[in-house]
Amino acid sequence: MSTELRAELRLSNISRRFGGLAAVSDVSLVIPEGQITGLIGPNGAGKTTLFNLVTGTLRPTSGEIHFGGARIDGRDPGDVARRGLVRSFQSPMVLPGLTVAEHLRRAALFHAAGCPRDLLRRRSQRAAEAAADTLTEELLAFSGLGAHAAQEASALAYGLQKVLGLAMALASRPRLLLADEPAAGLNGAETAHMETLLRAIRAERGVSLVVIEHDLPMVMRLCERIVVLAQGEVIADGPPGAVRHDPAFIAAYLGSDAHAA
Amino acid sequence: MRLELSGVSVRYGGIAALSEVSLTVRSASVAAIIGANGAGKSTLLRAVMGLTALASGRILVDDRPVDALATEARVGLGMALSPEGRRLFGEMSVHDNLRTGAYGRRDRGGIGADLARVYDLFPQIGRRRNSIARTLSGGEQQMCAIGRALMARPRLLLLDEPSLGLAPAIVQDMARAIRAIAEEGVTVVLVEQNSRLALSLAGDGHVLASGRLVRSAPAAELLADPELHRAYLGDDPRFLPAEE
Amino acid sequence: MALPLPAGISAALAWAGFALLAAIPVMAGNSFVYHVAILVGIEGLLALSIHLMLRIGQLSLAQAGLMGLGAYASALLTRDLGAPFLVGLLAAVLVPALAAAAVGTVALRIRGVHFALLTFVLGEAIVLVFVEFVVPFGGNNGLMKIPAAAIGPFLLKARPAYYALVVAVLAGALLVCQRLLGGRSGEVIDGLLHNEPLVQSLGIDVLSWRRLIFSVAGGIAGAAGCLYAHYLSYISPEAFNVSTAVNALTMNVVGGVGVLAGPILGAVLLVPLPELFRSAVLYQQLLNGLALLGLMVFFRHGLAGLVRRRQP
Amino acid sequence: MFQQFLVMSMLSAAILMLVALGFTLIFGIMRVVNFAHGEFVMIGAYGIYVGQALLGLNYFAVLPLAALGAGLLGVASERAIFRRFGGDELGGMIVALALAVIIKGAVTVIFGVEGPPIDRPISGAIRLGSAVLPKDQLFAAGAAFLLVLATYLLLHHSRLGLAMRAVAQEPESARLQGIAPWRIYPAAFGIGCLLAGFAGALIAPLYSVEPYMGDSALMKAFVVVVLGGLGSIPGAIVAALLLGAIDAGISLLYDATAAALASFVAVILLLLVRPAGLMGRA
Amino acid sequence: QETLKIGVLGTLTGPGAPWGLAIDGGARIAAKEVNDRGGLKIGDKSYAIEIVAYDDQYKAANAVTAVNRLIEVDGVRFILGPIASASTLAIKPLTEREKVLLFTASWSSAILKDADYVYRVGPTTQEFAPATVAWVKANRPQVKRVATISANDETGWNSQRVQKEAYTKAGFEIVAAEHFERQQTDFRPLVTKLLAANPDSIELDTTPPATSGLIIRQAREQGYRGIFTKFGGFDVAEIVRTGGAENVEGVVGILQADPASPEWARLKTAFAQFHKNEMGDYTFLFYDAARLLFSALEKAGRTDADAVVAALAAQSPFPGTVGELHWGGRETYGVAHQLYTPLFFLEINNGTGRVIGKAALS
Ligand SMILES: Nc1ncnc2c1ncn2[C@@H]1O[C@H](COP(=O)(O)OP(=O)(O)OP(=O)(O)O)[C@@H](O)[C@H]1O
Ligand SMILES: Nc1ncnc2c1ncn2[C@@H]1O[C@H](COP(=O)(O)OP(=O)(O)OP(=O)(O)O)[C@@H](O)[C@H]1O
Ligand SMILES: [Mg+2]
Ligand SMILES: [Mg+2]
Repeated sequence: MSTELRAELRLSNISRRFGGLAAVSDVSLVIPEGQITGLIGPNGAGKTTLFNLVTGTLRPTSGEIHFGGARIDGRDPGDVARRGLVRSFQSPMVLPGLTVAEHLRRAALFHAAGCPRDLLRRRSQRAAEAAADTLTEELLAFSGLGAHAAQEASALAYGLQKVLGLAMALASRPRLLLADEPAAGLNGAETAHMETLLRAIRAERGVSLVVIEHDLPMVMRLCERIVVLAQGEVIADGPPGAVRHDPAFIAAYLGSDAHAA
Repeated sequence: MRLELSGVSVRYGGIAALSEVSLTVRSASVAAIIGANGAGKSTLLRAVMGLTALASGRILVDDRPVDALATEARVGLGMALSPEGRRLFGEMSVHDNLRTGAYGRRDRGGIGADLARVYDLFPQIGRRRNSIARTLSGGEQQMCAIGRALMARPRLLLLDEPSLGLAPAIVQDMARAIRAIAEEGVTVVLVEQNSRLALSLAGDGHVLASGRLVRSAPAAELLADPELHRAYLGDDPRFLPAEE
Repeated sequence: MALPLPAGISAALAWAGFALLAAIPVMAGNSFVYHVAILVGIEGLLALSIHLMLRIGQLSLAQAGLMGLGAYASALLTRDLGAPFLVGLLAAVLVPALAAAAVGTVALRIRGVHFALLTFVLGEAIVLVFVEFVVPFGGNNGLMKIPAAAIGPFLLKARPAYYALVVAVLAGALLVCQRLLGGRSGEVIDGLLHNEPLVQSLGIDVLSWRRLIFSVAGGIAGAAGCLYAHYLSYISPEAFNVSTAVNALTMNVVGGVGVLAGPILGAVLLVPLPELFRSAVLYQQLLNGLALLGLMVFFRHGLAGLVRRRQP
Repeated sequence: MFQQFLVMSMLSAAILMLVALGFTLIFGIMRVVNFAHGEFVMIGAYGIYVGQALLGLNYFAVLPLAALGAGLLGVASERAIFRRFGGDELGGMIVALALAVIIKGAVTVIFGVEGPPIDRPISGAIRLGSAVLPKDQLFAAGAAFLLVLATYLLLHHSRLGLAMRAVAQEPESARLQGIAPWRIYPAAFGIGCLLAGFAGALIAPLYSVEPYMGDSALMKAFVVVVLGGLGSIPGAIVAALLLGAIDAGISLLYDATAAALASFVAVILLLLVRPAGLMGRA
Repeated sequence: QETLKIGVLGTLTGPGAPWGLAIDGGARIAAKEVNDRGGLKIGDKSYAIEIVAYDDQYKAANAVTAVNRLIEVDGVRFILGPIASASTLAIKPLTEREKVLLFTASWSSAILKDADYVYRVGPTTQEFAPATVAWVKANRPQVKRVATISANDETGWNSQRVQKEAYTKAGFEIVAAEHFERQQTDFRPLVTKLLAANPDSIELDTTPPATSGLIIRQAREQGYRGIFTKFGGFDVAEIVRTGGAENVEGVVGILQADPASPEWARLKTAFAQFHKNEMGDYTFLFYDAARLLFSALEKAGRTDADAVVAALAAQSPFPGTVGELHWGGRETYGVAHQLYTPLFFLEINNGTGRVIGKAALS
């Protein structure tokens, strides 16, 4: 198998219905390795649903999803994550009572504890723990959370919790990272930091990214390619420069006001 | 409705979330409260509604101290909060969520008209009025939460990050709605990360940093102060340039 | 309601309760005290199996039914097929563990109160199977003449000997739980309890882990069933109905939820409690209820909660 | 023959619904698994005895009073006990269990272990084709249906109902809408117990009144609630009818144990497919 | 004077409580009589009798704990009760090993198997079925088709089998045989099924009295006009309470004594000193069992188990309260530990029971 395929995500005719509502309909996409792809669209367009489908949290009503050449739809979310397809959450998620460093260490270790039987290989477990410690240090430095390493994560400011969410996702050694509104609720400075971090994730850690975001300027700056979803369908797909002037995008996303303005 | 905080402090355990904050929001005006993450903005709104106890200080509404009143009773006075994190009634329909917003009202006709107004403002949730709130998308939930606060027909409306997770077009709609509400004589307190948006809507702006009030000034003045942005907020060019 | 009690203290407390249980009858030397202590041990095991499930946030009311599976498995093997006691014990652990693993594959996808309800019905259904299928379970009559426990040439018929067996099994179960709840697996289990979507997104196969816990809990319940069967030498279905599981849950809550010591302390307290009121025949029920209510109201976080409160 | 007990099972399903409804209401709003629910049924039934035998009142006059008694006791126990266990489902459950034991114990101490005699206000039967419908059973079923309907209207078409559902889901948000949880909880608990009391008072002349009658009432209601979906009134209605039919059908073909086993298996299978029950929400 | 503790073990709370209180009441009445006349003379010592009563809550494990406490803590060597079969079966290994004498009324046939120290103080279907079926044949000639209904438990299955055998042997046709669950209150499906078989008589067997009343009423409501017999545990007041006087008119059952007799009135007064509930006929069984035990103790002159066993065997026939009692059952159970007592046939008329016949069992 060719190396380009390793982290390629391929959606073929994916649909998901909730009762009468088609949240995602007939989406076919190929996300090649090495890119930062933006996923945008109006509220309720089906963006988060698409993430849920890809990570196994939801099952598609129809269609197939392949990652790295293997079919992954219908698989357990833990399994999908161990294959290198990891997400961050729209609202920050933390474990009570644990410090930032502990969160990262656990995330690193969970990677090798997917199934209980994984723990039976004692030898490799030692190695895993050592590797986890190294990775934790590395990620603390990389994400800029070093100063907060010993702080309890639940008491962290919102912006830092979002950073921690991305760092945890990185600790489970993803090949493709799905980030759901990483900059929502962040102020200008924090948004800028987040943008830098996302770039570094791709550049320094070689992880491809799909980013859902309503902060258009950031998306336009960050992404090489933008996919626009509206009412569950892909209505535009291309480099930012092209999408920005796509009438379908302007109508669906910016609304009639955009024309007026 | 006039809101006044004098020397308000709030502590979470040992941590001071608000220290000695004093500010006044004039009746029928829009006030923006801005500040970095963790500055204490949400805490301030919660304190005003009585959801968080004060360590010291007083809160007055139309010159009447409300500290002794329970949250429910403050709602009865005409105060409403659209809280951080939406806090919808997840298992209830969108329609019933909005109806709970009007729990304190008895004017059936008025409630009906206001429901129509909310659906008109956010057609997205109008289409899904019989859906269970939990199944809405992030942005749709945000619309529902704002709509619910509007349904109370409050005289003092507190909004905690209303633009969070909304697509730009909806943000514009919402901004227009806030302006319209203020013109009807409702006092609005707006907490926003998106400080440009907030200041563009507000008469006065108040800047919080680490639980302290560092600056109160007319919004236009704050908007024009680049130093302020660098020191407390960071630059925030959030919209597409209009000419594009 | 998990208590922020350090794991070390929690385990120490559990072993202290265990030591108390182990020591009292030996000191009292009274045969009745041995009897009650044996029951404490057996019901403590059942409580422990419920505790384990609570640690992943799943209340299982089927544990008494699983205990019944263990009891019937061991009783039938030793009585009708002449298997030695240890084989019976092994089967009593394996049968419910495997049953739990099988059922768990589907059932454990269900979360929260729905799981509690499902296991409630499941527990009742297991008991009804014992009632309905007279061959081999004996129907409502139950099974009589279950052979006494024996290990090799040693017959454990005398109370102290049987008690030693119960203590040994309980110690084993405690060790298993401690191992499981500590270290790496403990971290996973903790994550499952507090933020499942998060640990799942980090690569944990949630279902496998839940299944492991459910199986181990089932095995522990089964061991309790085996000890029960060979102690009384008679079993009947109603001993394993959901009210038995609810009793064991009560032990957890009274002892303290979220700490290993909880179920043990709860059993040590609640199993002998009715003896206080046994003589007040007509009022015993009322007094038992009031005592339980009093315990709940005054020890809001269970007995283990007392230790926590003393710490600053 | 089949017709006969299909009709019959529907009539008993009505009572079952009423018990299940109170139970599901209390759980839905308070998150309390009310193990004492059956005891409130029993209190309603004993209320009939007290009213008839000790106060010399007419059955139809005692009926609402007995139910009210159970309801008020519900309000009192919410204030005295359950309030302390808000947000602690396990604690609330165990406390309810303790309350059940206490009520049973107290009733035994006061009234003795044997049930009291109840005068039957209605006698006779109506023939409907091949089916025979006793009038007392018809009255009880009719009253139960009306109560179920009234509760449904209360919950879904009244301000109180809206407030109850809101408090159940997000107490803090409810306060932000001006709803005081501390007034809603006792109301909810009281209404749940009132319904239980009604059920008890309605079945008192049909079946026998005993201190332990609550146990099987609770067990059945529980299965109905599980099958129908926690907190769902339509679910409870459909499930009660369905279980009644399964029960009647299998009892006819095999026996009562097989019927119970079959209904349990049906519930398990359904739950595996739809964890939230027939009409509940996951 | 020393104290001799006699244990009572029965279901004293919960649905089976009336049975347990019958044991307790009977034992206490007999004990009080002995104490009032100056105590029990065993050898050269005189003993005051003390009754120690514990509840088994109808659960086997509880019975075992209670028996343990009776034996270990209270030093009891003689126990009256229990009635629940599961309880008796669960405690039997222990009482046999400890040589503690058990006077039970459990119906399970396994109770007396291989039992050196267990006695059954009342007749079961096994003992009285020939007599009751013969009575039906002689007094209700219109009955040809019989339906039976019993609880789905050890007692129910066992006694139904015996009833069916006895009826069939006497030339009746068994047209339906059903079981119900103990907690059941709605018997309409069951009744419909029974009526479909078109029986002349419905045998209620060991169905608890309150349940019997419900079944009778529900059957009458569905138009059943035939006969009801209830051979096994009868309680007129309970049946009338739950069945309604008009529905239970004519129901025939068996009792251990005649409710209209002076003996009944005497025991009833005595029973009321101890318990609030209405006395049932089982009180006679345990009252006589206690008297039998006391008498055997005096005869033996020792409290040693084997001596008392021998003395008990010698007490046959024994003058019971309403007639002669004697031991039997060696052919069926292997030991002669089954007590045969006189049997009274009652018919319910206008809400009260009236004796219409008597049988001596052998
Ligand atoms: N479990 C569900 N049941 C029913 N409808 C659902 C469910 N989940 C999502 N939906 C609906 O599907 C549509 C797509 O939702 P989704 O969350 O994917 O939107 P989104 O693009 O992420 O929007 P936002 O930008 O507001 O977060 C919405 O209309 C939503 O209400
Ligand atoms: N329940 C709590 N317990 C402890 N600390 C808290 C709690 N809630 C808030 N804090 C802390 O109080 C401070 C102020 O929090 P607050 O939520 O008011 O900030 P904010 O300005 O609204 O920030 P954001 O923009 O992230 O919403 C923060 O440091 C936060 O960590
Ligand atoms: Mg989304
Ligand atoms: Mg905030």
